[in-house]
Amino acid sequence: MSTRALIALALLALIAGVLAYVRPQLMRPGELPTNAELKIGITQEFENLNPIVMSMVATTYIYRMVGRSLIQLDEDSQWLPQLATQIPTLENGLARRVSDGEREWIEAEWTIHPQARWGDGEPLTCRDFRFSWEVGLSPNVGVPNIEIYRQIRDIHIDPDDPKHCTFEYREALWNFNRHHLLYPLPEHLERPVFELHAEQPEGYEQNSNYTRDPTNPGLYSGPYRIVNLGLGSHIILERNPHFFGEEAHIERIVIMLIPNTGTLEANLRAGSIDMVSQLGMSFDQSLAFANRVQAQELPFRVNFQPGLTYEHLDLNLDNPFLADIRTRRALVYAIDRQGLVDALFGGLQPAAFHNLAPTDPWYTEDPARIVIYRHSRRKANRLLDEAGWVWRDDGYRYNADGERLRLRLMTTAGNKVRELVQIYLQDQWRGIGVDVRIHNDPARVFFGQTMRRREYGGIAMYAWSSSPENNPRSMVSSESIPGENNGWSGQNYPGWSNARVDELVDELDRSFDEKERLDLVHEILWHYTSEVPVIPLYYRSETSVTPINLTGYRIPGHQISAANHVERWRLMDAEELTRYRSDAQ
Amino acid sequence: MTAYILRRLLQTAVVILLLSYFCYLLMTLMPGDPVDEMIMANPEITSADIDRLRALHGLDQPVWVRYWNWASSIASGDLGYSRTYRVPVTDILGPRLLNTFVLAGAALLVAVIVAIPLGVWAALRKNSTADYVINLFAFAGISVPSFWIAIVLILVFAVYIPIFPAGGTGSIAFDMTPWESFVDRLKYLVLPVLSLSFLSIGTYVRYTRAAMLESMGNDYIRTARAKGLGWPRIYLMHGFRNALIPLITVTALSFSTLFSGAIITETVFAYQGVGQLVFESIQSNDFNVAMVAFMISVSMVLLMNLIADLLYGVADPRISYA
Amino acid sequence: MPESPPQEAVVKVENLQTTFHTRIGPVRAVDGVSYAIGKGETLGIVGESGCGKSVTAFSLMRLIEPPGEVTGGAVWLGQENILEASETRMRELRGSRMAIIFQEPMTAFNPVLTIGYQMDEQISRHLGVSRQESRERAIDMLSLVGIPSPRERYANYPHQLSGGMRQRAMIAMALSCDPEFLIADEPTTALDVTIQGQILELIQSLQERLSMAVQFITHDLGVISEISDRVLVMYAGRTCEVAPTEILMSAPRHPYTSALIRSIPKFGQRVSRLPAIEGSVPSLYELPSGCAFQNRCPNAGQRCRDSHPPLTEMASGHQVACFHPVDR
Amino acid sequence: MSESAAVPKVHQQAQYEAQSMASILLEQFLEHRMAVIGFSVIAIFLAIALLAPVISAVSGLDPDRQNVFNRYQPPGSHLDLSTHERELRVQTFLRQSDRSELVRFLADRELLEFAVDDEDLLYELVTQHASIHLAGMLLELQSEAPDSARSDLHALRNLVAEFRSFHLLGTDELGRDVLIRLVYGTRVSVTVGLLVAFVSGLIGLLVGSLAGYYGGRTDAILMRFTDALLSLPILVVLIVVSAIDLGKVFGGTPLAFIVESRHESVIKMILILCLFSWMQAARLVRGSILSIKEQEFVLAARVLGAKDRTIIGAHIIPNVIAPLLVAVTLGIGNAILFEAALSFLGLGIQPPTPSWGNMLNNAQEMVQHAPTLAILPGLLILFTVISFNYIGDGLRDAIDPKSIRR
Amino acid sequence: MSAPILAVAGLRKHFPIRKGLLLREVGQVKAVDGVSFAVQPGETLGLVGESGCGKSTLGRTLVRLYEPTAGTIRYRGEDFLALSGERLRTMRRSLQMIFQDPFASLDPRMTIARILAEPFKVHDICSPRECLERAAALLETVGLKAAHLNRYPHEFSGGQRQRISIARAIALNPDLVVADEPVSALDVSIQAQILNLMKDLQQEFTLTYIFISHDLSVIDHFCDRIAVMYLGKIIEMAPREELFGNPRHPYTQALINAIPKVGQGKRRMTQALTGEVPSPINPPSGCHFHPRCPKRFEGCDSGFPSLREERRDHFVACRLYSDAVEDEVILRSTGT
Repeated sequence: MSTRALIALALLALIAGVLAYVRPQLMRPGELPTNAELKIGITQEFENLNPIVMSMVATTYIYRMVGRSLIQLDEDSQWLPQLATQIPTLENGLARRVSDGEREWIEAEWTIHPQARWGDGEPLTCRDFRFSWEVGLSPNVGVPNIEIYRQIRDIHIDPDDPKHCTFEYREALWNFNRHHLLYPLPEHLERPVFELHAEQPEGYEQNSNYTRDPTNPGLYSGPYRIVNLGLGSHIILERNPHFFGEEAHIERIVIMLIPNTGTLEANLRAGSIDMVSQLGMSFDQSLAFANRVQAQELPFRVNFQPGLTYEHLDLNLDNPFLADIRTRRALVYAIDRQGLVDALFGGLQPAAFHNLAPTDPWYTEDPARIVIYRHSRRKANRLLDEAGWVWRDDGYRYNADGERLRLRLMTTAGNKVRELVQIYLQDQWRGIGVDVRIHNDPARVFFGQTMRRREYGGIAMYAWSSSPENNPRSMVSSESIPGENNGWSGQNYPGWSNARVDELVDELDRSFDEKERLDLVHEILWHYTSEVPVIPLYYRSETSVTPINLTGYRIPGHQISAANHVERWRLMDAEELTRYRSDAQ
Repeated sequence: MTAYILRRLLQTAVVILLLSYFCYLLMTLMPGDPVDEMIMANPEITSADIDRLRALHGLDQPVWVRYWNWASSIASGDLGYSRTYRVPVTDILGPRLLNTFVLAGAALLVAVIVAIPLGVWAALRKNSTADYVINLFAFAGISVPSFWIAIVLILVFAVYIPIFPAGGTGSIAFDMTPWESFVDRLKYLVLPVLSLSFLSIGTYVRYTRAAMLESMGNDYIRTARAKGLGWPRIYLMHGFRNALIPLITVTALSFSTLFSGAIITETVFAYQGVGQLVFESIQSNDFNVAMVAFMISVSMVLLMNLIADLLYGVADPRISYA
Repeated sequence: MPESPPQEAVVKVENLQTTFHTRIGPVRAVDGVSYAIGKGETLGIVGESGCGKSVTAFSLMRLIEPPGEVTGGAVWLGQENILEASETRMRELRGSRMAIIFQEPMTAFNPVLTIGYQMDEQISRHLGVSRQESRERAIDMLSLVGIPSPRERYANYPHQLSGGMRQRAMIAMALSCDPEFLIADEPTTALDVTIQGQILELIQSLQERLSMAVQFITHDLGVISEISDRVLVMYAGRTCEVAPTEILMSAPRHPYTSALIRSIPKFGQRVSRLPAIEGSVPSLYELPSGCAFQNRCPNAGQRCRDSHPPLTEMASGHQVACFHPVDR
Repeated sequence: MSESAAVPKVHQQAQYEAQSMASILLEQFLEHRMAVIGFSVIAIFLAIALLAPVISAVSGLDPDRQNVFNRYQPPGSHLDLSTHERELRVQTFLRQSDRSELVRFLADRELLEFAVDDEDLLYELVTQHASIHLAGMLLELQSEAPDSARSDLHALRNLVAEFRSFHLLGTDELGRDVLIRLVYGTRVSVTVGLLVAFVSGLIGLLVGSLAGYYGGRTDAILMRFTDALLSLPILVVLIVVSAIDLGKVFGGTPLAFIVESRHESVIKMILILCLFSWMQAARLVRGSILSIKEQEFVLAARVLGAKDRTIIGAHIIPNVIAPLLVAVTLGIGNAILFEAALSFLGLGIQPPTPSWGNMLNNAQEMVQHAPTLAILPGLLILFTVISFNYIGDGLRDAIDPKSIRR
Repeated sequence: MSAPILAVAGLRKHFPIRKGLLLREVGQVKAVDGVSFAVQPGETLGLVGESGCGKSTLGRTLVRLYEPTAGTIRYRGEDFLALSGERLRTMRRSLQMIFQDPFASLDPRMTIARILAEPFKVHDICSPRECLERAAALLETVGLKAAHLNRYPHEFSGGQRQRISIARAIALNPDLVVADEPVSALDVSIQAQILNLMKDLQQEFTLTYIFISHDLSVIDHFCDRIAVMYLGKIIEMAPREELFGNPRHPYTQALINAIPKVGQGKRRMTQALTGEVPSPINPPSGCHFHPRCPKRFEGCDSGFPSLREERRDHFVACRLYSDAVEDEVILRSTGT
């Protein structure tokens, strides 16, 4: 081998020179993966798997394989119970509105699956949920989103049956039962730790069994449990014998962190990983890889699924140029969104009209309910002409004061897709005489400072990802404009203020009628699309690469990842695959 | 000698202390903080949550207070807690440090083994074709962007001629014998080591050649010849023995370069080392990890400087550390 | 004590030519030098810098390195023409039958090896003795050259010795294998005058004891007149004059030698003005045709410009290369 | 007594031609074959960089022009311009002068019956047809066109002829021409290299001369500081520093224009690299000053009564400049490498400004699909840096005092 | 007795040896350690001694290249050490120095014209054009051609460079020139040229020389009065004939004895001095010379003998002649 390596090294320069004209040799991974083991590559870092403090996307992806939450969303965006036996609603009578005359709230009865157990065989009960709720509310624990716990005022456990309890909520909201992010913590393992370190900031996180003893089977309630955890490197999962649901087909899952997408792909082709999760290849890469899979009949399937992540441009309404609605509309008209997604994404990421995803039950494309801007440079030019922007010979527009129509376009530095889109947009707007300057901040600066303090001046591009049927309050309400008065909270970064919309979001929360909610949402959408505080661009698609013989796999397209159904994944053997393929034809 | 080492260690400690404050300051000058990571991951986080988390992590304090807290906890042996991985820094750093040492050590070894004979050869055959070729090779070594050579190596040896893995630290498997896992690790090391040692090879070849030329031009070489000694003895005991002195310094001092190189190499090859960790932790504002890794690397460099000086004294009897 | 020409020459140089191939063209650094040195005799070679006296010495040891090259002549060491000897043979001769002492004892020793080590490698190479024996011999040699506490000095590095001691050690090393022929290349130039006296005395006494042939190179006429039996004067790569020391010093025949002797201040002989030689030594790159000294010579005539004056015997053992020798 | 009698005449030394220092250096530099080759390479690259707009104008290629439907095309592709780009050109074409005759003529030919209004005629025409066909169509119309529209038609045909472009090195992730981007990248990368090396040379000169000439405490403080900076892993520091927002540093100061400039990231890159690359030069300068300060010619000047200022200016600086020049030359290569590394990590020059480093940024993940994108910029970096290094080597040989004395 | 042009009394130059973290002074190199003498206008004082005896340091201290640690230097009766700024610069014009190394003493990056014009420029004496003319004249004074003006130092031989150095030194019409081994780096045939040139210039411009050399023959030829130095101190000083005809100090005697003499034929070197010059950091107690002295006796190892006038104008510091031990007595100026 080393001789070969030496000879190869000597030929390096030569090879490098002619590489461009050499058609890369096809590299076939040895054999199809089997149910014995599946190796998944991800590019994003993960932290330890304590569900209550985890905040990284990759961690939630992995956690879905080893832990369960109270309820879940299936691939068709239907809410289903997961650890619970049933979702309590007002209709089925398990939940009721309660009032003491002053305030109104909801009480709901939850029953935990009778077979639900921790990985060490200990039964999983309401006590575990009550414990996690306690921990979540602790001031010394760095829970990312405390609202999950704060909305519950108390949990009353049935003294006779610890699997049965009543959640007492603080308010009467129609979506009280959306507990897909409420995870249990194993009280029998974690309570001693918590009690020992409750007084010390971050004491619980630092000493939790998830940190100190992450391979303890009792920490996990999902179809798999962790047998080996190398932070920043890999994680090895094995079937959990105590899992209460259907038994998983694949015996062992290895998740490897390969932070570099190029290396990830090389590893996939070299066969050292079998599959790339959604948190893997860049979209561009997936697209190129899909072409290659087709051309060379590689034993992979490249999956594309439009998701909830909505890429858009925020227009800073404090900018004097953008305060003029004609300018904003001109900017929308000038963008060929369909052209953009066709050109850059092979049409696999759908163009967006507004903030709701097509998978959202509230989604609409009805021109009567929203304002749709079809690409027209002429309309855009006309609007700018009207707004008093005149062409000059340098190819840009100027106003009466001689100011050039110059806007700063910001996004997160290092995000290649966004940078591509940015350049595309810059070019499109140049066509209507707008001088767009690109200025990118690293993500943490962009979100932590630039957006939060609304320092972006002109246009900002980023994405929102929200669960279905989510009240858009934090994006559209005038109370959500970040500022001194509200402690820089809220995500209404454009600074859009519309009194009617403010009313509508309040009504939306209080409405327990599905039909009425739909109307309210569509009215918000109408204002939103008509006044253009935000230019929708496209919905991000999630992509993954799976081995051709993997069945039972589907990207759900919402924030509960494909890993939620990991127990259904199955790797067909060669014979079955042939049969399956002929069936498909 | 002992007094000298003690004095140097003391000086080094002072420098490390000052540098640590400088680095801490630099880190905090970077906009954003660890909580911003959470904000990015979770768009529904509220401002109240952010402030709560900031206070929890002590991020609302002035820089020097935070530095003081950090420094005193470091002094008490607690290296802190990684906010990215949510584990103690030692847990995440330990194995990575080992990986980087393996990588850098192997690269250094390869570089020395390859470069020194080449440099000596070039010096002894000055202005010959071999000298030109070796020189060109050395210049290429110091001129090539390390990430690019890494990409090309991947392209050639992992894609076109797939004999080495494209990246990673080792295969994840249970059923390997120690020998198999050793070979496996070795396979994963080949490309990163090649790309990392390339630069060092260039540097060392140049220095070896220059040092050897200088040494061979000295009067004592003539003396050695006049004594009737054979060529091997003249080259090795007289020529190379003296060329070694500057080389030792260069090698020890190249540690800093090697560390910087490791960041790129580890990033491109997804090699789980400190370099990559430093890059990631800076990117994700994981101050504790970044600072500790940073301080380790600075201390390593300073320590290597000290070792270089001491070795210098060993190699050159004219130096005394009174 | 009148000197007679050596009966049996230890070393005999015939028409030695050494050329340096430079960018500008070949340069004759030594051009047709011939002499012989007998057992126990000291031949002084004197000349100004660049006259080729050191190159002669290195040519004899075959230490000339490219771009230099010995291009002609013969050097007989005993019955052997060492210019035709193989490199392997040369390595056997160097350090054992012929040895050299350099001008600057600091740089001539390898600074990172002990004095003892450097002596040992020579002794064991040539005498093929055990470590212990070579060590004993080295220490003996050190004490022979008058180094106090030689056992300690043996383990010292060169920088730990003073200049004079280093030169003594250098001599000890050169003589460690009983050479029959010793070249001393300006061995005292870098030393203070009182130390110079010590070293000269040492060389003299050792030569008497070991009855070597010594070729002593210097630019200092005082030193040469005190140490050598015969003197050879070189100018621009050629021999001007060879004569027994006293004759040369008192009755030089070559105008250059004569002017050179007159131009140096002599202790105790006061003159108000020194009769200087005008001009400077011509560069070897642009030697005039004919006698190299013609431009500075008061006697020069047309013949001097046309051809090289041959070395002719004026009296017994007194040879001069001049068409117009100084009359005495 | 008369001089002529008393002073011996020195013979004219005919062998030395009067030669200026510069020509001696040049002569010695020219002997270094690789340095001369390196110099030629750099000269060509500089010429290319300077002539980039000309190359762009002649070839009709534009580093920012996209053709998003033709991304990642292999080298040697002939491509049609993007619709958008064609529209832009027609728009310009229409704005140049009154083209109504032409538009009316085309409408009469019923080529464009579906268009909404006259101006859209042309947009539709040029975007609906492949440019090769279009040129043919327009040629056929040439004979039928009325005089009033003929010249416009001709101009339109010329315009259409340019719609087809040739991409010698293929296209990148936005369908931009790789060749012209490399050309413009040369501009950026070489500018960064030259400026950084020059400025850090100046800083090094300043710090080094202060430390070297005044010595004592000044020297101790400055050199400890320099050494401390040298012991930092430079790439890590650069990564940290490049995250700092210039807008916050310069906001409200007279330097704010930097942030506003199109080339903010380039300027930032230069500033950052300058801040952390002067140390070697400073040490070098200090070292040479320490040795020059004790040289007898400086002592002689002091004995003559020269002031510090004169000594520094007339003796020390000129003698330091030569080795510094070598260091600066070698520094250019280093600066280019650092720029490339940072841009490669996405922290350097921001798109759309092309630099060799950021062209490689995207290339790595596409290395298997479009290897030229990864290979070419790297090769250019290699060639440039190696050339600068060889030039430095040649300069070092040339100014070596040993060789000056012959 | 005319007034001395230069009078030096108790001059010391100690170089501190610094070590450690805080660069504390741990010792001193006593390069010049209490030297007193006077120079009469027009005479040539020779300073002779072996390497490390402090003669070069003394020379450099005399022109204030080094600031002395203690002592006084009076130039034409004026306290030279008290001067500073513009007055010092003006005074420097009459006190010049010639250096040993003809290769290092000329800036390799300057043409001869610039080198020779520098003195005039420094003192702003004349217009650039006139500077050039003066430089040309200087060049001819030292026997070179004006045509050499636009060449660089590396184009000249050692002797020619030393001529240029001398030209620069006399450019400002100095009264006193300190020549630090001006001929020791030169070939024997060139030495005579330079020595003759210096003699001629001395007559022409009535220069006073302090001539530093290790070569007794050159000193003997060139100097009127000679001071012998050993480890930072003058141990004997006398007019030439007196010193060489009747050396008193054992060291001087040994030095003279060690000189190789031309034309005396091969002889056995005997009576060479044993041992070597000790380190000036830690000089031997008492008379620094006593460990090597053939005539030492008890008592030589305590107290340095003071320099006393043993005969007329003949000063010796040796216990053989007087028991007086050195204290801080400043010697009266001496003269011919």
